[in-house]
Order: sequence, then C-alpha cells, then structure tokens
Amino acid sequence: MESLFLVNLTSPPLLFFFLGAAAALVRSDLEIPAPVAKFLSLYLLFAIGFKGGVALSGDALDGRAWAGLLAALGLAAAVPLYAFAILKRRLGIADAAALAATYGSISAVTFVTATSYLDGAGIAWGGHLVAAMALMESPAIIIGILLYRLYGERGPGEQAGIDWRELGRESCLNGSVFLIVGSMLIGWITGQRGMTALAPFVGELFTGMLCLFLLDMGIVAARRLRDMRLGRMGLGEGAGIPFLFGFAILFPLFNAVVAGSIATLLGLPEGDALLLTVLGASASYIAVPAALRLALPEANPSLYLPMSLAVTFPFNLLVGIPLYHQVLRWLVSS
Amino acid sequence: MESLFLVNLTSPPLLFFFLGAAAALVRSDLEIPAPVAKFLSLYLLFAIGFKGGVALSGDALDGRAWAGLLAALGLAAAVPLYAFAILKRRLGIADAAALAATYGSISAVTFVTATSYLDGAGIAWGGHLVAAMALMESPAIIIGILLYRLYGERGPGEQAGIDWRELGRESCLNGSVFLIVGSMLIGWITGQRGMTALAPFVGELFTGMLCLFLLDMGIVAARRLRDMRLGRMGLGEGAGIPFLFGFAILFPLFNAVVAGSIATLLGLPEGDALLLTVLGASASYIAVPAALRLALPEANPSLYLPMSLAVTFPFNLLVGIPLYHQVLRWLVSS
Amino acid sequence: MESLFLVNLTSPPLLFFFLGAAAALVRSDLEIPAPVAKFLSLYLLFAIGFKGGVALSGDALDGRAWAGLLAALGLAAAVPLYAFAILKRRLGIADAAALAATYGSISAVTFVTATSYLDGAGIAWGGHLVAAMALMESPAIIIGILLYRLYGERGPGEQAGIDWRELGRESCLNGSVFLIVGSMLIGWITGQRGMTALAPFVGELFTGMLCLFLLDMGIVAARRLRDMRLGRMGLGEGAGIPFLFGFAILFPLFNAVVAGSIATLLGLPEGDALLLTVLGASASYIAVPAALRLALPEANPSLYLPMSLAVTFPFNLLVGIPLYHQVLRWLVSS
Amino acid sequence: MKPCKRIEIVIEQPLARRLADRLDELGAPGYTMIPNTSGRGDRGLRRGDELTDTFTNCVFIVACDDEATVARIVEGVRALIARSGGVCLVSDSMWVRH
Amino acid sequence: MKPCKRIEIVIEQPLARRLADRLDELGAPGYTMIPNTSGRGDRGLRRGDELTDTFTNCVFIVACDDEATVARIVEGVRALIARSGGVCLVSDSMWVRH
Amino acid sequence: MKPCKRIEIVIEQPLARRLADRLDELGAPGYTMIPNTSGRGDRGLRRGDELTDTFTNCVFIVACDDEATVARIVEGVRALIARSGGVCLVSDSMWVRH
Ligand SMILES: Nc1ncnc2c1ncn2[C@@H]1O[C@H](COP(=O)(O)O)[C@@H](O)[C@H]1O
Ligand SMILES: Nc1ncnc2c1ncn2[C@@H]1O[C@H](COP(=O)(O)O)[C@@H](O)[C@H]1O
Ligand SMILES: Nc1ncnc2c1ncn2[C@@H]1O[C@H](COP(=O)(O)O)[C@@H](O)[C@H]1O
Ligand code: NA
Ligand code: NA
Ligand code: NA
Repeated sequence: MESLFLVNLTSPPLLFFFLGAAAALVRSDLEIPAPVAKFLSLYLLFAIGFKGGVALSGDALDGRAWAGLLAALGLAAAVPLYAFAILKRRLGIADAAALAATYGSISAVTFVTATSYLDGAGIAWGGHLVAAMALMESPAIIIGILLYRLYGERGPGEQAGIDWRELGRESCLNGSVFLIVGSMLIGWITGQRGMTALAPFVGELFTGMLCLFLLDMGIVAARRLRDMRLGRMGLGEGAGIPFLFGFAILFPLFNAVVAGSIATLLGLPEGDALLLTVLGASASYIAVPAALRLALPEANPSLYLPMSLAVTFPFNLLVGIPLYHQVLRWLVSS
Repeated sequence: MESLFLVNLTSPPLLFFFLGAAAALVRSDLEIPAPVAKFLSLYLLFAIGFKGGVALSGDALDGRAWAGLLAALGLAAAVPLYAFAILKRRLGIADAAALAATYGSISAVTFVTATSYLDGAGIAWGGHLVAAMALMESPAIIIGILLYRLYGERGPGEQAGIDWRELGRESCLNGSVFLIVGSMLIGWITGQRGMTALAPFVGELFTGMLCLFLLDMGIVAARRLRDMRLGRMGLGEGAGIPFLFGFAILFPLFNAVVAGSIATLLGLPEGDALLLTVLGASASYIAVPAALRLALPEANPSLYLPMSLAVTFPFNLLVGIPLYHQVLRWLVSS
Repeated sequence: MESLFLVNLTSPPLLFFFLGAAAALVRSDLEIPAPVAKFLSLYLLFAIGFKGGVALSGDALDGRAWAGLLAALGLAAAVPLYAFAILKRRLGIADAAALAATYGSISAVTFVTATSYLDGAGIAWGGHLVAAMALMESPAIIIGILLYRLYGERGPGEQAGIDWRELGRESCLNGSVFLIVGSMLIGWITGQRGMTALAPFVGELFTGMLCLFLLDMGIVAARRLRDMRLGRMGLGEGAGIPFLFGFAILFPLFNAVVAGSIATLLGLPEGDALLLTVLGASASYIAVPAALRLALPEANPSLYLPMSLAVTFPFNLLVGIPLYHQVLRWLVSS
Repeated sequence: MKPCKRIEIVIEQPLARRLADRLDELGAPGYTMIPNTSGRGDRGLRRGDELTDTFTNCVFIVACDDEATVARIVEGVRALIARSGGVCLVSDSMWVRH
Repeated sequence: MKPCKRIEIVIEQPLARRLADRLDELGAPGYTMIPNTSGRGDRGLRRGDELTDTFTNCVFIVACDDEATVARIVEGVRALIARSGGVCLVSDSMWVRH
Repeated sequence: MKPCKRIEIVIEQPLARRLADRLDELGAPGYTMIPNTSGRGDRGLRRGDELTDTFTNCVFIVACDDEATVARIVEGVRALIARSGGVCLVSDSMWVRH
C-alpha cells in the first residue's frame, strides 16, 4: 500500500504542488501571473476534453459504460441533497446550499491528476469518463440554487421567482463547462484525424502544463489556509472552522465510499472505477464558485472556496487518489 | 465540391472558431485572457514568418515566384484605390480611406489558416508566399492615409502636411508587420540549422495554438456581431449596416476573382495560387487598425474593425478558402 | 576565433534578441505582454532547474565537481566585496552596495543562453553547474545589504538593527531563486522517470521559448538604453554615465578572468569551465533587483537595473560567451 | 468645464457585467471599468489570485452631470452592493467637454 | 499637504504614448497610467477584448499644483480627445509632500 | 451617504504588500489596490515593462471616515514614500453606506 502513496507523492505534478505550497508558506514572492494561470487551466480543460472525445469516437459505448454515465449523473444529483440536509443544521441556508453545490459538482483538475496518475501506473481508462465528468459539473449548481429558493428567505435585493434562463446559463454555460463539453465534441467529431494534428499539443505538453498549473494551485491553496488561520478571510469568530475542516475531509471520504461501491457493483474496470470515485469525492473550485457568485451572491465565498480549494483538493490529490485506488483494489479482490 | 467545404469545416481549428462563436452567442463567460490572446497571435506570426524564411533559404526564387511577389504588391496598391472609389460615394472620407486600407491589406491569420488547410490537404506551397504576405501588409495603410489627406478636410486638431517619418513608422514598423518580417529574416539566415532547433516549437505546436487562437477569435467576432445588432457600437442610425455587410462579403469575393485570375494567368502552382487569392480576399484586423488609430483617429473603428473581423474574416475562413480553391481548380482545368 | 562569434551571433535566440532591440530602437510597438514575459522566465527557470536536477541525480559528484561548487560560492562572496571597494569611491553607499550585490550575483538567462550555446556546439556540461548557479544567486544580496548597514547612515524611515528573517526571506526565498532550487530538487528526486514525463516540455520547447524571451529582453534592454540617453531615467546630471557604462563592461571582463583562471586551475572540463566563467561575469537583473527594492529602497534602481540589463547582459550574450570560450581554450591549450 | 459627480464603485469582478447592465438601465452617460484589482474590506482580504475571479475586484468610474441620474445610480448601486459587498464613493468634479 | 488639481483622463490605449508625450510637453509634473480598462461612452461599448487594443481604454491620473499648468493641460487634452474621443475630469485634492 | 476622505497612493509594485500591511496597522477600514500601472515622476519614466516590477507602479485607494485615522495614514504613508518615492493625494468624498 505504501508504494501507491509514494509513487503518487513523488510524481512531478504533485511535487510541484508541494513546491507552490512551500513557496506560499515561507512567503516567497513566487507567483504565476493570473492570465497565465487561467491559460493553463483552459489548456487542461481543452486537452482533457479533446482526448476524451477522441477516445469516445473510437469505441462504441457498451452497457457498462452507459451504466457508469447514469451512475455519475445520479451521484451529481444525490450528493447535494444529502450534503444540504447535513449542512443546514449548522450553517445558514445560503451557505449550506452553496456548499451542497460545491461538493455535488466535481473538480476537473483532480480528475486530470487522477488520469495522469493512471497513465503513470499504466492502467487504462475510458474516454467516456470525461463525458461523465462533464455531466457532473452542472446539476449540483441547479439543485443547490433550487434548495436555496425553497428553504431561504428572500432578501431585499432579490426578485421573486426563478429566472430559469439565467440559471441555466450560469450553470451549464459556465466557461469551463462549455470548454470541456465543446472540446469533447470536437474530439469526437474529428476523431483520429484530429488527434494526429493535435497530439503534440494535447499529449506531449500535458504533464509539463499540469506541473505549472499545480504549482499555482499550491501557492493559492496554501495562501488561503494561511489567511484562514490568521483570520483574514472575514469569516468572523463563530464560523466553526473545525467543523468546516472536518466536513471538507470526511464528506469526500464518504462520497468516495458511495461512488466506489457503485463502481464496484457495476463492475467497472479498474481505471474507470477509480475515476468515478475521484469524481464523487472531488469538490468544485472553478465552475461552481463562478456560477454561485452570480446566482447566489448571499453565500459567503470565503466558506466554500477555501474548503474545496485549500482542503478537499489537496487532500484528494495527496492522499485521496492512492487511497481510493487501494480500497477499490481491495474491494474487487475480496 | 462539397467535400472541400466539409473537410474545411470539420478541421479542428475551424471547429474551435465555431466553439468560440457559440460561447459568445449563448453568453457563456468563456474567455481567453487578453495577454494570452496576444501571445497566441505573436506565436503564430513568429512561426509562420520563421517557417517561410527557412523555406525561402532553401530554394532560389524562379521567375514565376518573382512574378507572384510583384502581383502581390500590385494588388496591395490597386485594391485600396478602387475600394476608396466605391466607398467614398457612401461614407465620409475618413471612413472610406480607413476601409480602403483595411481591405487593401491582408489578414495573417486567414493566411495561416489557409496554409494549415493546404497542409491538411497535402498540397505544397512556397515559402515566398510568406514574403508576399509581409509585402502586402503596409502599402494599403500608406495609400489609405494619402487618400484621406488628398480628399479630406483638415480638422482642428491636425497639423498641415504629412509627417512621413511617423507614417512610415506606423505602417511599416507596426508590431505585427515587424515580427513577421523579422522572423522571416531570421528563418532565412539560420535556414535548416535554425529549423532543427525550433521545429518542435514552430511546427508541432502550431495546430494546437491555432485552435486556441481561433477559439478567441470566434468569441470576439461573435461579440462584435451581437453588439452591432443591439446597436451598442455607437454607430448611430443611418450607418447603412446592410451596405457594410454586403461590402464585407462581396468585395472580398471580387478581390478573390481578381487575385485568382492573376494567379492563373501567371501559372502559379495550386497552393501558391490559393494563397495569393486568399491574401487578396482577406482584410486586416490587426496591423491596419493598430496603425489607423494613430494615423487616422477620425475614422470610426466601429466601422472598419467589425467588418473585417466579424464578417470578412469568418466568411473567408468558413466559405472563402474552400470556395476559392474550388474555383481555382475549375479555372485551371478549363 | 571569428567562427565562434559568428556561430553565436547567428543562433536563433541571439537573432531574436537583436530583433527585439531593433524593434525598440525604431520605436515599433512590438511588445510581449508582461504576464507572458513573466511566464517565459518562469518556464526557463523551471526547465533549467529540472534538467539540472535530473542530470545531478544521474552521476555522483566527483572531487572536481565539489571544488567547482566551492569556487562558485567563493566567487559569489568575493565579487561583491571588491566591487563595493571600487564603487564606493564614486557612488553613494546605497548605490555602491546595490551594484555590488547585482554584480556578485548571477543572471540565470545568461547561463541558460550559455548552455544553449554549448548544446549547439556539442560540448557537454555538468548538471551540478545549475546547482552552482543557484548557490550564487543569494549570497551577494546578503553581503551587499550588510555592507550598506556597515557603511551607510541610517535614514529617517529605517529601523535600527537588521531583521535577519526578512533579509533571509528576501534574498533566499525570492521567487526566481525558489523556483530554480525547487525545480532542481524535483528533477533530482524524480530523475530519469520524471524526465521521461517532462522531456517534450522542458526539452523540445526550450529553444523556442528562449527565442521569445530574448525577443522581450531585447525590447526592454534597448528601451532602457534609449531612456538613459534621453535622460528619462531620472538620474540627474552628474550621474557619471560613462563611468557606469565602463564599469558594466570592464568589471564583468575582470570577473571572467578571475573565474576562468580558477576554472582552469581546478582543471574543470571545457563546458563546466565556460559556465563558471559566465556565472562570474554575469550580473543579476531579476533576483537581485526584486530583493533590493524591498531591502534597500534607498538605492536607485535606475542605476543598477539598466547597467546589468541593458549593458552587461547584452555584452555577455553577444560578445562575452564566445570570447570567454576562446580565451579558455587558449588557456587550456597553452 | 461643467460641474459633475464622479461616482466610484468597487465591486467583485464576477458582478461587473451585471453592474454595467444596471448602469445602462439607470441612465448613466457612460462608465469606465478597471479590472483585476485586489483589496480588503469587511469581507476580508481579496487577493485577486483566483482562477474564477471570486476574490478579485474591479473599479467602476462614472461621471454624471445630472443630479437626478446621480441619485438613481446611487440607489441602484446601493441595492446591488448590499447583496454582494463593495464600496461606493461620490465626489464633486469638473467635466471637461470636448 | 498642499492643494492641487487631480486631472483624470480616459483615452483609448493606442493613444497612451501620444498623451504621455503631450503631458510632458505641457509641463505636467508627473502622471500615472492605468492600462487595460474598458468602458462605454458616446462611441459605444469598448470591451477591451481586441488584440490591437483598439477597443481598450486607459486612465491617466495627473496631480498638478500649478494653476497655469493645469489650464494648459486641460486645453491640450481637450484638443486630443476632440479628435479621438475620451473623457477628462478635474477635481480638487490635497497633495501630501514627502 | 456620509462624508469621508478618499486617499490615493501611487507606489511601486514591489512595495505593495508592505503598504497593505502598513494600512492594516494604521487602522484603515479597507483599501483597493490597482496593480500594473506605469507612470512618470521625479525618479523618471517607469514603463512597467520589467520582469521584476521594479519599474511598475500600483495605485491604492483608501476611503476613511475617521479624521484621526486619516491623519495617521497620511503620516505613515509619508514615511514610506519618503524612502521609496511615490505620490499621495487626499480628497473629500461621500461614502454610500449599504
Ligand atoms: N475603506 C475602503 N477603501 C477602499 N476600498 C475599500 C474599502 N472597503 C472596502 N473596499 C473595497 O471593496 C471591496 C469589498 O469590500 P467589503 O464588501 O467591505 O469586503 C474590498 O475588497 C476592497 O477592494
Ligand atoms: N460618463 C462617463 N463616465 C466615465 N467614463 C466615461 C464616461 N463617458 C465615457 N467614458 C469613458 O471614455 C471612453 C470613451 O468615451 P466616448 O469617447 O464618449 O466613447 C469610454 O469607453 C469610457 O471608458
Ligand atoms: N504629479 C503626478 N501625478 C500623478 N502621478 C504621479 C505624479 N508624480 C509622480 N506620480 C506617480 O508616482 C510614481 C513615482 O513618482 P516619483 O517618486 O516622483 O518618481 C510615478 O511613476 C508616477 O506613477
Ligand atoms: Na463531488
Ligand atoms: Na486584401
Ligand atoms: Na556575477
């Protein structure tokens, strides 16, 4: 078991994440300029979407694959519901709904890192998992906002009723969702012909770009942790930070158990099972926060963003991926 | 005939252009940060210039190649003259001169897309066409401004006389012109030795970078169309938008006929003929607008920039290139 | 001898440096957006650090290599001391200390260009030279600031005493130092396995990225020279610009003689000897200025930054590297 | 030159488009938007280092010479920043007409 | 602290160098330039998303404590923005001398 | 709306973190920071084109409605820019409370 963790922790992308975190912790002025960080994230979404689409174009989906897609959709709808049920006992309705959306959705970069972990270990995975990821981005946003409308009181600045068009746009047409889905479509349309033209770009550069991106994520995540510790996030006293930290670790673990069990029951292949588990366990820090600031400005981003970005994301990257892998192997072999 | 169009429309770069346009039309917040878009455009100019220079260093120019270069220069001088003659009947002198410069000059990205179309179809083209492109960028700017000085009234803020040094700098030393010419020179000097060092950078990445750049162009072009439709470009009522749209499609077609006929008369090889035709049909949205804001601030950029960027450019990309190709084939075979 | 210079001057990276300088001199608006220039520099530090670390992981350091590292450290400590002794006769204490730090430290990009010069010439060099470079970045900063504290008067805004923690952070944890050291560590940890994953990114793209970066450096360096000539740097009249220019050329030459002699005495292999000489001769324009603005805001950056960036850097690039190479060959053969 | 009010609004970047639309509705004669700023306020430190711009601010500047419109803008902006946080300053200025 | 005028100019990015040169000629004691802003005015929406910066603005801030120089700057800027569009605001301020 | 002072500080980018910490210490209720600006002043032209931001400026805006705090900020900033260069302007404004 140790070896899976060690191999994961000593892969270049993870080491660059540590390097970034270390830079922020010792207060080095190392920094990736914001437009470049955005470019790196666009690149990753473009590349993973395109590669997934090309893979999809190659093989017809069998029954198991369809079952996996359905399971992904089911997870994306169920997680925010039970997350909200738990959270509304401790937090305000807006914050509970926002966290439900955050944890119900997924993190594309965690997914990407898991695929690079699998590639490194020589384990195959199916291109339709990229479709699963894309499918899981938006439903939780919609459900979170509906929950808020159902349970919340209406503030002075808010209109009555739900503007479904706005809501649809903010959840499903969010830039990162749009780019993944679009690139996947283009990969699917152009297939092997497209891959020949783009292989050096989306293939050979991938690990290097992922390293630089995780360097940036390490910097930002560690800064947020420091800011939280120093009380700079404007969270006030009684915010229950220990509860939030606990939630940000234990809830993904719980979701991993749920997702992993489903994957095992469905008999998904090893790589696909791990990816579905990682999707279940991951929380969004790009698509969901971007949508929530528009659709739910009452929710405090200083809660949901640091939790998913600075706690759950590193946890999944460093411990989660190899842990889920180990447990899945154990489940299958037993 | 259909197949040429279909192959063109389903190439990854074109599909990413559509994706960008779709993002803007549904008002997704997908966006390429401005410094990154500038970098992508610098990369494309660098790569096409360098590759052209290396190609030039390999083979001595024969008579036909020289004739092609002369024809390119002739086109760049003639087009703004007849454009101005047509336009000054409908528009003010400043706007007519600006549009003459815009349509007399060329679009490097249209050219680049055409080369990638030819590469995809396995049709050879000569490196000296890059020189032709570089030659065609500036003359139209100078002619446009001279036409304005000749026909226009002098405004209150303007000096009498022409500052030739300024004019030369703004037209010929414009950043994008400078980079193409400079990279071409460097490619020519370093030849095959330079290509060995730079091949992965300027060669293998090219299609991927072009995809990302066209994604951005799709976004910007579609936004401009929307802004125009919603009257947000500050154009006022009587701007004659239908006339402008018609001009932005029909005038390139006319120029394509002129350029294509010359290419056929000169007996240029298939690839070179198509590129010369595309140069003739394309309109500038980088070099010329940048120069015009300095040299002719009276002209309204809300006219000339959307016309070349949001109408002529997509038209050439989507329909023009395969259409000109088809017609050239027909001309040659008949 | 001529051939070494010519080969150097006609390498693509150097030609792009010229192109950038030419663009600035003719006042073209060619420009690399600032975030992109920062990205290019991060990339170069990342790539050179990683490659150096991988190389280090391969071979155990022998006695000569250790001697080289010690010599590097000795140089980094000695140069600022004698630089300060010379400079404080002509300049204020703050400026003398700042220049001592600048010239005692090194320029990573000059080093990188020298490695690419060696690669082009097919001459081997050892990965531990990257470690030598990293070791030489910070000591001069600390020494420069201590010299200022020792000799300078305390201004009104300054605290008494030295904040060693701040000083350590600003000199050793400076972003660029941190990235080189960190990438080297990661390269060393992941070794050949890491290189397999990152080779296309840190290897094949390297020359292209270096070309674009030097294009930017050419622009900035030439702008600074112009600004100095036109008296726009706020240097006042009696700044002794001829003295500064002379220092910025002659002092590197002197340091090259010192470093080259040590390298020859230690019997370092050709490539390593040249790199050590280049390190000795180079002056910092990234790590040191960044640290000095925090630690020594009294020193005038309009003195030390243009000197290292716009005089010493181009001198080393264009003339220094092949000159030192020639002299080292001559020393060894005699 | 004629007297006018200079309204300056700091709001988070993701709401920039919404504020711009609001200003259009409220009849602002124009505005200028400075993106990518950072800051600190009641809701803590906003470093402007996030991919989503969730912790990034922007600054709007509006020159307006019509008192009624100024009042309308102030009220409209107040409602928006009550929900999302932000700052609005109003000062006297002179507008140079060209 | 001494009283001064704070002049704020919004102009399109491509003309920034020209305005800076003009300010130098007119004797401005200094200026600060904020690049890459967007906006809306009489000439429509300027999104700041163009490669050429043709639809991008920038903001100049000039502090000036000499009335005559202020008047000169205002006149010089007025001529420039009459040709190209833009906005110029002048307000009272205090300059903290160091 | 209540009256306040609008303090505007131009300082070089590398000192931004130091100024922000100083403002926190001095009790500023908040601030907004505009990065990546260029400019010209007594220390010459600062083009903002350097990798190290050594010749890049930034602009801080501080709204403060407490006179004593304003005085403290002005003194603290004066000391900082005396060492490093920069500009500080103070003007009257109205703060729209949400
Ligand atoms: N007193 C202030 N002066 C200047 N800017 C402020 C002030 N207070 C808040 N801001 C800006 O407004 C943003 C949101 O403020 P808040 O909603 O109070 O957190 C902050 O991030 C700052 O950029
Ligand atoms: N009333 C206004 N308040 C603030 N900025 C304005 C205003 N009017 C115009 N601007 C700015 O000045 C630019 C040019 O304005 P115009 O020439 O009127 O199109 C616009 O894009 C805005 O950035
Ligand atoms: N009169 C002024 N008006 C506006 N900004 C100024 C002025 N003087 C200086 N600055 C800004 O403050 C920076 C530093 O000024 P200085 O310390 O005088 O060189 C300059 O680069 C400008 O950005
Ligand atoms: Na999830
Ligand atoms: Na043309
Ligand atoms: Na040195």
